[in-house]
Amino acid sequence: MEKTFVWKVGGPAGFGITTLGPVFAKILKDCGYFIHGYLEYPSLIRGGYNSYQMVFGKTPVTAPKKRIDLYIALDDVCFERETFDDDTIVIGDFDNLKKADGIKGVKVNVPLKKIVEDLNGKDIMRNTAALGASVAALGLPEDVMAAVVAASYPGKISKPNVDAAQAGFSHCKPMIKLEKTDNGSCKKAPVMTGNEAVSIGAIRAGVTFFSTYPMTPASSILHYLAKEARDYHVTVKHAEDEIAGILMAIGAAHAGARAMTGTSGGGFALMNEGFGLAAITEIPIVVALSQRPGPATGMPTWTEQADLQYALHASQGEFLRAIYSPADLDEAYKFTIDAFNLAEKYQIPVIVLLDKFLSESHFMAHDMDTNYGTMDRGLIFKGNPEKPYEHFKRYEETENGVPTRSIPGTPGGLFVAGSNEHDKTGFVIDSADNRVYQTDRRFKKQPFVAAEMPHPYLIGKEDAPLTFVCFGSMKQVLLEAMKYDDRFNFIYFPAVHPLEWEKIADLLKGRNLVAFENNKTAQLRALIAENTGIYIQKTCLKYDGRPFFTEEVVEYVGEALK
Amino acid sequence: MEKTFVWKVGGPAGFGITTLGPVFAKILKDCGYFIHGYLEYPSLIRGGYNSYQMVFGKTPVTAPKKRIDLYIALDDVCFERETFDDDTIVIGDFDNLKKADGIKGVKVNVPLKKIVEDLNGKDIMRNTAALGASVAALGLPEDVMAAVVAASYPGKISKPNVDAAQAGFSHCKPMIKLEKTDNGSCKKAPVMTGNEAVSIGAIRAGVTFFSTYPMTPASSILHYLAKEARDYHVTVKHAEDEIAGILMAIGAAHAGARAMTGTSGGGFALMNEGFGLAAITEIPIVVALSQRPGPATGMPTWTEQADLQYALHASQGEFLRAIYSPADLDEAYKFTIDAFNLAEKYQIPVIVLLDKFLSESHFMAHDMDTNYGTMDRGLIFKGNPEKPYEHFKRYEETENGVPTRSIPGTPGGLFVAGSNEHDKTGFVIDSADNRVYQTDRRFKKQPFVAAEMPHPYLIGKEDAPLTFVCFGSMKQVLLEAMKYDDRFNFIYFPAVHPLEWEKIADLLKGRNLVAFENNKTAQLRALIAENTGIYIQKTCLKYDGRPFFTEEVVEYVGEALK
Amino acid sequence: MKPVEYNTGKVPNWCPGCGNFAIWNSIKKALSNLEIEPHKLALVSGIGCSGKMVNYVRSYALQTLHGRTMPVATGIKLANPDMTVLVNGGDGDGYGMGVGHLIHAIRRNINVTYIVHHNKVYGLTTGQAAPTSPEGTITKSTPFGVVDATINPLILAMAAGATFVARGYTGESEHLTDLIMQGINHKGFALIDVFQPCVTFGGQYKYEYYDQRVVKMDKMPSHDEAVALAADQEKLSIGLYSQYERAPYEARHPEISRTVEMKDVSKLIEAYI
Amino acid sequence: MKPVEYNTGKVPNWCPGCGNFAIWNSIKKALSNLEIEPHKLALVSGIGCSGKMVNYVRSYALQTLHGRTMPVATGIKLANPDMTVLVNGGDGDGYGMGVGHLIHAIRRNINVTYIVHHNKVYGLTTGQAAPTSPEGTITKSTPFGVVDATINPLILAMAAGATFVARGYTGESEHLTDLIMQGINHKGFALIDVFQPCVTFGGQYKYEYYDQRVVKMDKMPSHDEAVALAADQEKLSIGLYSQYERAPYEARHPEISRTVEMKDVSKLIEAYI
Ligand SMILES: Cc1ncc(C[n+]2csc(CCOP(=O)(O)OP(=O)(O)O)c2C)c(N)n1
Ligand SMILES: Cc1ncc(C[n+]2csc(CCOP(=O)(O)OP(=O)(O)O)c2C)c(N)n1
Ligand code: SF4
Ligand code: SF4
Ligand SMILES: [Mg+2]
Ligand SMILES: [Mg+2]
Repeated sequence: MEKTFVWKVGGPAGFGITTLGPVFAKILKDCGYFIHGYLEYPSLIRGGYNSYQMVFGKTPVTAPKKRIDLYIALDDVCFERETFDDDTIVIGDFDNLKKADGIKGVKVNVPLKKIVEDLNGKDIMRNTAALGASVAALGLPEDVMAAVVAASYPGKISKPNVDAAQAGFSHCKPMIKLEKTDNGSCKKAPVMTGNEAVSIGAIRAGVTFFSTYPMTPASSILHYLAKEARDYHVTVKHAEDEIAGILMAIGAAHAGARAMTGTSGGGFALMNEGFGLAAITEIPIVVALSQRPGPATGMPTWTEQADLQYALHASQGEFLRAIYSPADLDEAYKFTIDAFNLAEKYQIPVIVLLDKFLSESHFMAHDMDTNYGTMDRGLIFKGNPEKPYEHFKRYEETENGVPTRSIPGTPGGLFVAGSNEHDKTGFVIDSADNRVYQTDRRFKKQPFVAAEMPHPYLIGKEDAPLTFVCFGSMKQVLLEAMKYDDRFNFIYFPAVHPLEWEKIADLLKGRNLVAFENNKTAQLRALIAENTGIYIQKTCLKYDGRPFFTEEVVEYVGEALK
Repeated sequence: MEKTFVWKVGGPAGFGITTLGPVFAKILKDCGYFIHGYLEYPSLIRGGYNSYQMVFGKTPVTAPKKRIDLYIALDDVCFERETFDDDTIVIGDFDNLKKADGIKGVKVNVPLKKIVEDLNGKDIMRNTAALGASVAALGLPEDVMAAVVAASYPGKISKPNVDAAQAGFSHCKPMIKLEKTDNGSCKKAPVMTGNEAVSIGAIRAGVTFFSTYPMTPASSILHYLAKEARDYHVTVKHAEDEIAGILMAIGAAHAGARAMTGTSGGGFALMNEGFGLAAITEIPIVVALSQRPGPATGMPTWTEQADLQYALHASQGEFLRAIYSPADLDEAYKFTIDAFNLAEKYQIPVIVLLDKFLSESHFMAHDMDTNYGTMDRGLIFKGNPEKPYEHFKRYEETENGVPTRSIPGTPGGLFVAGSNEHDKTGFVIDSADNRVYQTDRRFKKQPFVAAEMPHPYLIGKEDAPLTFVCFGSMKQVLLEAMKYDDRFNFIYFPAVHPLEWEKIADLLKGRNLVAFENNKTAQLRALIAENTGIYIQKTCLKYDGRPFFTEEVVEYVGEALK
Repeated sequence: MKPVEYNTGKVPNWCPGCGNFAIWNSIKKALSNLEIEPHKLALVSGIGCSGKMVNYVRSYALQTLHGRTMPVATGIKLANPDMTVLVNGGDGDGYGMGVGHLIHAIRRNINVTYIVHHNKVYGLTTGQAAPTSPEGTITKSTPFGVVDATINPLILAMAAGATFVARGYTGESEHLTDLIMQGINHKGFALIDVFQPCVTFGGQYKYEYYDQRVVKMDKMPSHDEAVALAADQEKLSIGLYSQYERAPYEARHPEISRTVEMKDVSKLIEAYI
Repeated sequence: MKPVEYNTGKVPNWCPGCGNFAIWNSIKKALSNLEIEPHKLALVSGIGCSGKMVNYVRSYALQTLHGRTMPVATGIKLANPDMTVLVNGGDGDGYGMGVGHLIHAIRRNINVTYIVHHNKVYGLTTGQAAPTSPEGTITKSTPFGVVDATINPLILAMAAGATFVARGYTGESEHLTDLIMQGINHKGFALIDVFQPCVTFGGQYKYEYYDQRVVKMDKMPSHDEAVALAADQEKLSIGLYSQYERAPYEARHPEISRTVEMKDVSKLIEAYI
């Protein structure tokens, strides 16, 4: 069992907790460690309690832990929220902290306030000073830290932050002997959030239109694409609501754009009707749907995997959609690229299902191939300049149920993109025959799409006595846990719909299955039962707004195999 | 096998097709026949092709048929849309019809145009004249007809219509010998649509607030309640959209009203977010959801049962809802009453799932007991006048997971109805413990609700070689078909969620099951598999916008048991 | 192209005498006069009798959802500014469910022409009250009379800053044709509210009603006059109420590109290394 | 009851210096002055920093969804007209997503007081553009500057026929208290747009900005003056812009009843026999 190390910083919102994560990540990376950064914060701007946990080690780390090795307490609120072991190192400005009496752990007093005052710096710089102290405590090199901090803060605030970090560093001695590492691959591995990977995937895929309304934990996709809009030619609109968000994207896709939207459950609710419009008009769109705990506003800044069934069934009537459920950066990036091709090739709405844990945590990417993917826009009518004003059978099957698209502006490709049931040219019609033709045609795509989706597969030893079944980000948690107890394996669903269920049934059979989901009602289990008749009896579920922590999995396995 | 008779009238919208149905129904009823009236119309106001089919017989009739015994052709469009048998009686003004050549059937020429002209009547009265002729052809008594027509048209238009009917009557001889009946119970049985039964149920249950936005096929609930608003003290609002429709109802319910909304799929899509708000705030509401074919606008005036899974999973996050799926008037009426009590007793949103076939067809009620139901508003805080300004633990369990409601205005019952996850008083909180407490508490209601839902049951001979499984209005179709071939039985789901699935599994086991649904993807089958692991292999599905016709069922059974 | 050549071959199924026929004809004439080729025309509609227009005008048509024309039209225009975007919708659609989108479309000055079929009722769903139905109007959804104040779309649009606000009448079809042409030529958002008698459910608001009250304005009024004229319920002035210049939406999006291609993301990824 | 007694015991988690504190205090003072008992007060909010108000004012509170305060408030008031209904929401919430509901609430003249926290930004979601953000404003969602025209809520509300339109400023808290009292006393819909500096994301729109520009009106201006004053971006006039009488919504619904009981439906059924 390999040792991973847990560093954590906590304090009120506004204390610069969130920004510290990526800086420390870079230091660790440059020192050759693998990292995973997990952030907790409430839905408020100042105050409350934010925390950032960094797990790192000599091999890939992918999930948060409960136990903390080193903790930075920036405020008294920390002691209300956290508990420590006897040997947790607790760095804090204990002269200025009032509630630290009686806490467990090894206190390391660093005069953060004074350091910053001495530097004539802003209060917030206490975070960098504390970071410096923690770097020293971990015995990591000061020069790497200084270089990273210098590069992380732009312009005028660069130097003061370096000074603060170094002052912090000088106040602490090495207290932990980390295993040395010289893994150069870490240095070269990007560290980012799932949303950043999705955004970069979208740009790679040539997205030209993105419209939505901000909603945690999906907002950062909007922010990212908005920022890159001019350099990468993406028209990015912050619309008046999510209804408009998806409908602008549909209008744009109709007119030839590669279009996408992204939201969380509440926004998706508002998008439902438009989602069905995309389906019946066969206008391809990609929807990034990042889950957070509901119902309604729920817990806006926390995580859950409770919108699987909603994604599967949203919008009235019956139609084909595809749903990817990536677990990590590489998949978030690649599946987003694939989603665009799939949407256009089959002319269906495609969901990339995320959750706050994947969307906003920091992970390391190991396979974000910049060359990944080739453009496939599917069947597109070339036009008939001889008869430019003719109608076109936009809704007649060409192959596999898929018709040929005609992009507005194309001579001779006129049609009606009708939200009513329509004939082959798109004109409204109520006849029974046509209804059956069009419905069957639209569903005929299903097995072809299923064949293109990433297939569920087994991870771990084939003959383990316990098999978890999971989708999405929970793969990361199980991978981490497996380092500590490999008496389980798991079946991972990188996509949830449509799938080749006959094959999946074989994969599931004869195992001691446990539905492992970050929700209460075991929604993947329901999907599996619905499609295979295999009803998984055991569950390991968590629905308190947090992802599973590694220890919880290990504990479950221990209990189960006792 | 008992003979039922099929009368049908067709013509363009605006020819008074729809109004003829209830008039003819009343004549039949008064003559002692059981009736069922089925209407088809496109989404337009004038023109196109509307038809109304009346099936009647000496025992209850509940579903439409393909084969027509007597047809009234009001326009040439009829011959494009209908086909007849050699012995179908076709009544028409053949001197003024141009496309009737070569049609099959026994033509009966009735000079409708002339009759109306002679009476100086309006064109539309040709419908009543034709009705009169058909009544004569069926050998039904003129006096009953005259009395019913007289009573059906108010004031000034009463007499001219009676004249037209009688003139039509005089132009036709009895051509069919109907079996005599003297069933007095028919005379006393109300004939109405499913929506009317739901509306009356809502009034019976004491609904005080109804808000929505019109959408076929749910609009007539709005119209009905609006009309009765003053007599029965229902505040009825046609809101600006369905979002406002459900939210006004939620606001009203919060403030103490018995509140309801009603819509079809597209409107329900817009209501999704509000639906979740009702769930997390535990504000009780009833939603009548009448299905029509989707996706998007789909086929607005046709029928389908394709929103079952949507109703089950709508809105982000996980929460308990209850869904009734009535099949007939009696159930539509009673389940609506029950829905209000259930919603208030358990403080959950409750759906009454309908479809166009049930919502807009005419059926006969046999058990609409005016005394049905007693008021149960569940746990309501009585108030604490001593400490009127105190907060109240609105979200603390009292029993079975259910907390005690406190109606605004009640002294000492202050709380926050929060769309965020909240503590016992309703204040926003993100803690893991509280989240688990509240989620578990809300779900704890589930088995208690399940125990109150009407349970699926078997209809027909216990040992039939074929067992259909259906929900909602399809029960009516199977009941009708059973008259012609009783080699099948069926399991009917009067409600779909939550249910006591262990018991249902036993009901299903060891039968030759066929999922019988008015949709393409067999959504009830999925629900059953998900909850029991029993995957029904065979399906009998229809998704062309029409309900099953009796003959189609008989044919399926014949084939299946060959 | 002659107006008749813009027919799709589908016969409109509006009620005989419905004002929508006149709008249809005016649209076709305007297109013909402006020589807009059908494949350069993006026709967008809502749901309602009005929304059926998509079936009857030769074009690239898109029938959206009830109340949702504006965002779809915005997406089309931003994705391909070369298309002429013409929107048809009902007064229920646009001023009821859709009024929020309308306000935002106006704020954006999206370069589309929006014809609202103002018939004071929901036609297609058989006659419920619209936001344009005067107080007291008895309909299926308001059997005791409308109690909400009537919306005044022109005043609202002007207040929201619309760069082109006009009113037409189906009884004045040449005038209407002209308005539509002006709307299409306008660089920015053009709202054309058209009195369109619903002969079936429109109650008293038939041709006779309007014929007695409608007057053509001979020139564009000042802002204050425009508001007063728009408020007048007896003299119903038709014509252009307000127009001014402001860069259309697409001109404020230099990032718009019609080339869809795989992009090199190496720099973006590198930024995280 | 003293203002402080309206506290719930929860400490507001707004940023130190946030304008919301002043609104909170003014609300409590207004309630205290008007002697509104907490259990007779229905507090409704949207989602946003503004929407957190429900946690801090002793009342029957309901926190709705983002953008959806108006229909919920309508339902509450119609179901129990005895409640005083006070709504808090953000400018994103109310003028962006919710602007359609706002227009319809105005048409209805629902008898609620609506305080919009006008901070020119989305506070809670960390600073995207609001419809009140001036053109050119650089935010996370508009890194190249806002290109949509800024909404003018006062002008829009007056155009839509609002019976009470006012503007307040958190830097003038007594004045604001007074406006809120007037709003509550007004029989009908009262819109109070309040300049509320967001000290964290509000850019230049901080107290200094407003302090330099805000002036109190000494009397209610004429309609034309009101529009001109509302349009002025330099002199920011606070006070009552417009008020007139019109029956509040609940008064136009004689069917309202607070008795929930089983009804005798025999007549209704008989009609179908
Ligand atoms: C979300 C949604 N709600 C309701 C409907 C039903 N519906 C279709 S058209 C319409 C009203 C039409 O009125 P208007 O917009 O004025 O158009 P008109 O028919 O008068 O031209 C309604 C309520 C719908 N299609 N979608
Ligand atoms: C349907 C939906 N979309 C998005 C969000 C996320 N969200 C919550 S508050 C908010 C904006 C808040 O801005 P504003 O209304 O101006 O309130 P402020 O925080 O500035 O007071 C957003 C986008 C949501 N809760 N619901
Ligand atoms: S119902 Fe009215 S608007 Fe619709 S087609 Fe008929 S006349 Fe025209
Ligand atoms: S973010 Fe702005 S509006 Fe929100 S609490 Fe902070 S200062 Fe106030
Ligand atoms: Mg209309
Ligand atoms: Mg704001």
